Amino acid sequence: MDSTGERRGGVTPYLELRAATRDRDRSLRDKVMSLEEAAKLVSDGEHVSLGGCTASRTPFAMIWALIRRGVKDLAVSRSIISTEGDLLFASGASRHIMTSWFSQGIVWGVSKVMRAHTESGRARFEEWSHMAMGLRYKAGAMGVPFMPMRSMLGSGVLDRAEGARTMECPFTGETLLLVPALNPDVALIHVQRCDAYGNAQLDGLTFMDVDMAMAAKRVILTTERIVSNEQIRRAPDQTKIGFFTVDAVVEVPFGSAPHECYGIYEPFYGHMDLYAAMTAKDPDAGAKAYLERFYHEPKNWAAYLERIGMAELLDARRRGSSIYDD
Amino acid sequence: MDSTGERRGGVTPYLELRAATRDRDRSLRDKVMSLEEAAKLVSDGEHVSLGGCTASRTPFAMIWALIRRGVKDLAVSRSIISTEGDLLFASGASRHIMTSWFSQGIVWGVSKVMRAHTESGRARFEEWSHMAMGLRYKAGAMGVPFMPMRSMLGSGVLDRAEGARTMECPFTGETLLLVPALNPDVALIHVQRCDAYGNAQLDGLTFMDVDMAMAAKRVILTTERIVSNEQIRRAPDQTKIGFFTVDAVVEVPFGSAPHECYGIYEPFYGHMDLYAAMTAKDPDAGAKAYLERFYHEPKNWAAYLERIGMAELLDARRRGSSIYDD
Amino acid sequence: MTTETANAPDAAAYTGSELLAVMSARLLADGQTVFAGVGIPLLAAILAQRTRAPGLTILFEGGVIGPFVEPGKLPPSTNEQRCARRANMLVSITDVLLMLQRGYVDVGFMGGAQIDRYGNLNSSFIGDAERPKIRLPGTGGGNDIASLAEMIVAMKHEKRRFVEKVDFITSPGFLDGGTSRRDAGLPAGGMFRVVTDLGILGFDAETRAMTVLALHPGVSAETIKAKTGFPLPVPADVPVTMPPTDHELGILRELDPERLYTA
Amino acid sequence: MTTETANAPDAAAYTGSELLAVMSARLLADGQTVFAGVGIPLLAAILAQRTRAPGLTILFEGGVIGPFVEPGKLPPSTNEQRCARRANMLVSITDVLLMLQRGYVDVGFMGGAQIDRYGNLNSSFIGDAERPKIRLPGTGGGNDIASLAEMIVAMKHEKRRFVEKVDFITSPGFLDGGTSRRDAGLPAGGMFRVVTDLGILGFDAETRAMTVLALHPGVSAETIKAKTGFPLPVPADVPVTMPPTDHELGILRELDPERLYTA
Repeated sequence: MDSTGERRGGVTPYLELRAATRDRDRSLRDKVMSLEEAAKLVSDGEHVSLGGCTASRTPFAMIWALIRRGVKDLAVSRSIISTEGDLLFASGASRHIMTSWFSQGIVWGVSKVMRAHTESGRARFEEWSHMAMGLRYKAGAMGVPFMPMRSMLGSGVLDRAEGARTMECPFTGETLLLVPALNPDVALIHVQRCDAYGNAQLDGLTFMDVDMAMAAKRVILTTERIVSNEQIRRAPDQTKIGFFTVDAVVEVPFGSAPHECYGIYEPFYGHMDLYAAMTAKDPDAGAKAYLERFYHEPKNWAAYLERIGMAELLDARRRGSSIYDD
Repeated sequence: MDSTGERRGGVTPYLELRAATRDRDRSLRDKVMSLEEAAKLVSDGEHVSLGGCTASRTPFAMIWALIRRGVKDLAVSRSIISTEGDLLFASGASRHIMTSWFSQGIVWGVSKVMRAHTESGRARFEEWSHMAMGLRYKAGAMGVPFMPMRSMLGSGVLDRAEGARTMECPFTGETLLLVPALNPDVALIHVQRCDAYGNAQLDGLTFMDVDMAMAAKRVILTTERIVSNEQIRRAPDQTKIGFFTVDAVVEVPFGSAPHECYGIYEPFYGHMDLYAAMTAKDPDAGAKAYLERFYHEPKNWAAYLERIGMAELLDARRRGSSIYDD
Repeated sequence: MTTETANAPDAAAYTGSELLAVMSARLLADGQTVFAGVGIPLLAAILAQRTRAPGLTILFEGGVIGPFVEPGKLPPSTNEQRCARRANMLVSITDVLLMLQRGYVDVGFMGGAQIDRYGNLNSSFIGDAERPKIRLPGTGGGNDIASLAEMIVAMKHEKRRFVEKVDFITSPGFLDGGTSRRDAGLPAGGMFRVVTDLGILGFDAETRAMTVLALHPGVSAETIKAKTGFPLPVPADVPVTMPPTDHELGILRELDPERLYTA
Repeated sequence: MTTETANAPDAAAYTGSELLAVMSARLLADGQTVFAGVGIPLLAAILAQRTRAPGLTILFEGGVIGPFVEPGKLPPSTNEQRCARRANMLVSITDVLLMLQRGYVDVGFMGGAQIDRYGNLNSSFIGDAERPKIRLPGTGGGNDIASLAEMIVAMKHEKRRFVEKVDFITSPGFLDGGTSRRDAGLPAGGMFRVVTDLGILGFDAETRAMTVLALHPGVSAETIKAKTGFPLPVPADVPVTMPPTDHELGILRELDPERLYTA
């Protein structure tokens, strides 16, 4: 966020927000492009928010493309950030992540890469409560400068949260917290299916993605598959992200590997163990080696998946679809 | 609303709201009962909110049962209220309706019954903007005393809206409107299907029902059919109203007749024309005759539907299911 | 509804409502997002979509984004399934109204019962608010749309409807003119056009008072002034609109064969 | 994870984590709604559901209401599909957290890294916030849960974890004790129980300082005091808990055969 934004708790003034929306081409048009083309829509220094949560529907293919492109100094936000946070730090794509929780996952212990970067002051992990993250996106989605809420009060998290303000409720006299709206420059969201226009239908857990898409100034969708607009129109009540918010649609099967995509594949646990092992002893060298092997050497997304391995992919796929077996 | 409530713009203080929720049995339990039993859960003078909008998923069966029971002095709220508002006034069940729009529908002109009651001062039609109604329920659903918004400012609607307050935004200096939370005593919502516990899956248009169920202190669901909990659990992402908010489940096929229930039946246009004709000349006498003929004389809901007529029902059913024909 | 065709230049060729629908449809541009009320706005939006603006996205207050309304199956309001047919997306009412607030809507489009020189609309009361002579149905989404989007209003041109000052501001136009709308906390949107069966009206960029931009064929400056309850400037060289074409009328009549909204 | 069974009275029979899971499961009552974190809280909640509280409703932060987690298929966090299996309802993260705020949750149930005498929890920093010795993963939903619900915390009982004052208040307990929590704007919820591998702890109704409510079999008052970094009152007649039964342990081991969370 720019310095003007910081003074207002990061809130984009209303007319500026409206102007940014007005100037977009929001019509029903084909937005299909390649991962590499979509990666060009993100500029150094922008605020990029990531859909999904922890090890679910992480927009890994898009992050992969951005890191390969060498994008720099992104401010990144997500509800809960996992390995992708490590890799954004380690690659230099970001030195500032705003989230409620940052680690690979409880099973793998506290992230060594996150620790190495934050404890040395090389990068910033800005911590908000999980609900605060959600309500900041919600305020952004609604076009209001803040949301009132009732947690974070009294805590150290509030002391360190830039821009949150307490207020005496004019109706009840109660103490409330006002958290400032987040309107990311770009939201990266991975979905099970969408049409060429960007109408996305999500299955299962939606996390903060629906609000995030409405809040963002641009949205890049990666999708397991592109379906026809006719298919979307047969069940419009299943559309969770509307085409009008979307600027790019990229078809990337297994686009959130090694994380899961609800109903299609579960996390690639073997690969996640491998990452944890590679970064356990020397986080910097380990992350560098990991990026080299999985991000820079493969020449495309299929080659990346190949490195992870076919057996893992098939196993993740089998476990993923099992949610519909009952 | 009681007088204490009015002083705060109707906002229930937080600890009072929490106590009301805490004291409910929110466990997964069978809540199936008859229309008549459910009608006993509503007391004179309570604030009752109605799900659906205009001629869609109006909880007519429940309103029918309440009017037959002779309930009095309800404060009623709905996003947009149609014929059921007329009948609530005409039957004496309510003398105070809070909504954004009140008439049978644009095709039938301005409601004569509404006019007769409001112009004579016999009843009150409290007008809020449509978004304000939605955000008042949303604030109630979220457990906060208000929502900030950007419409109604400068208008006569604001001048007459009790409890809404303007505020200078502490982040941006912009003028905002704060609308007070609505937490209805009871929400009456008609759905396509739910299980015996009250897990409801809505098809198509959801209106303000999801927020309304969360905002209300009690919820009475009427449903076209009761399905198994197993069926609900096979598609939990389709559940829009959770069992924990629900206090009663009543299976009432065609429970929103003569209005529509998305995907099942369209409005019973012939009957709606009949109502308009009956109330066109002498609204008081016409509404009284209508209530007698369709509300008091039929001995049960099937008899009510019988009076409307089988041909109309079949036609409405055919038109209703046609949304899935494409 | 009674048929009112007196104002139409050629009463035999089309009704006043058809004229309204055609003239307002022409104001919509391809690629825009329009938030349309039921009745004339809905018909006009679909007409625009089928003629000059195939990429027009229509929103309905019921929570509908980008539907195809089937000819002959017009909905009784914007809240029934006929509005939702083959839509791209269905959301809650609150969420579709929030799209206005978030700035996703280019044009708000609705009818009006009473309007004043600053484009303020009244659909709440005729007479006194406490004891009205006529209680009208109220704002619905009108206030939200008029507060948050550029507005097109389609209405019959009658002196009792075009008044010096509305009895009640249900939906804000430019309030007292000048900067008063912005000063009240409404920095975005505002009245863009009023389409009547007599002409097309706009608003002065400074004073925000209503002016005539065009007259329909056969309508004189005297007629439109006489049917307006406040001083209405008509430029000497005021353009004349092109009458509805058979193609446009044909589409309208296919859409509304029972003349629910175009009688 | 390393196996830490030193504190358990009978190391051969069960691990410290199993003891925690069993003891905290027993605090949950039938018909309650519990917001459970991953790990021990998740296991304990399922154990309760399969023993004394079949009607327990479990919520997960990922947006899950009332699921059945399959034995042997424990999720890596509360945000994967394993959490969602056969749920009654899935909602957004924000909405499930708002259920806490709306008052729909009876008990919040999570683990803790560091706690102080007033039940404040730290999972953000060890050392200084600006240049921490150890940066921990942070609050997640912990702050929201602890701010808005009655809390059960399950954690290992070590002196370095039970400190006089936490380095940072990630999730509020009773802050500085007395009425300070309410005064800060948190009128609802608060610490209810802390379950450790040594005993069950509660909080004084007035001072809000931690006290011992029960000790696990074989644990002495001296041991628990020695392992606590602040003065901890132990009543003379402190009760002793019933050790985990074979039935309880059997269920836990069926749920977590790979000992992901119960090693």
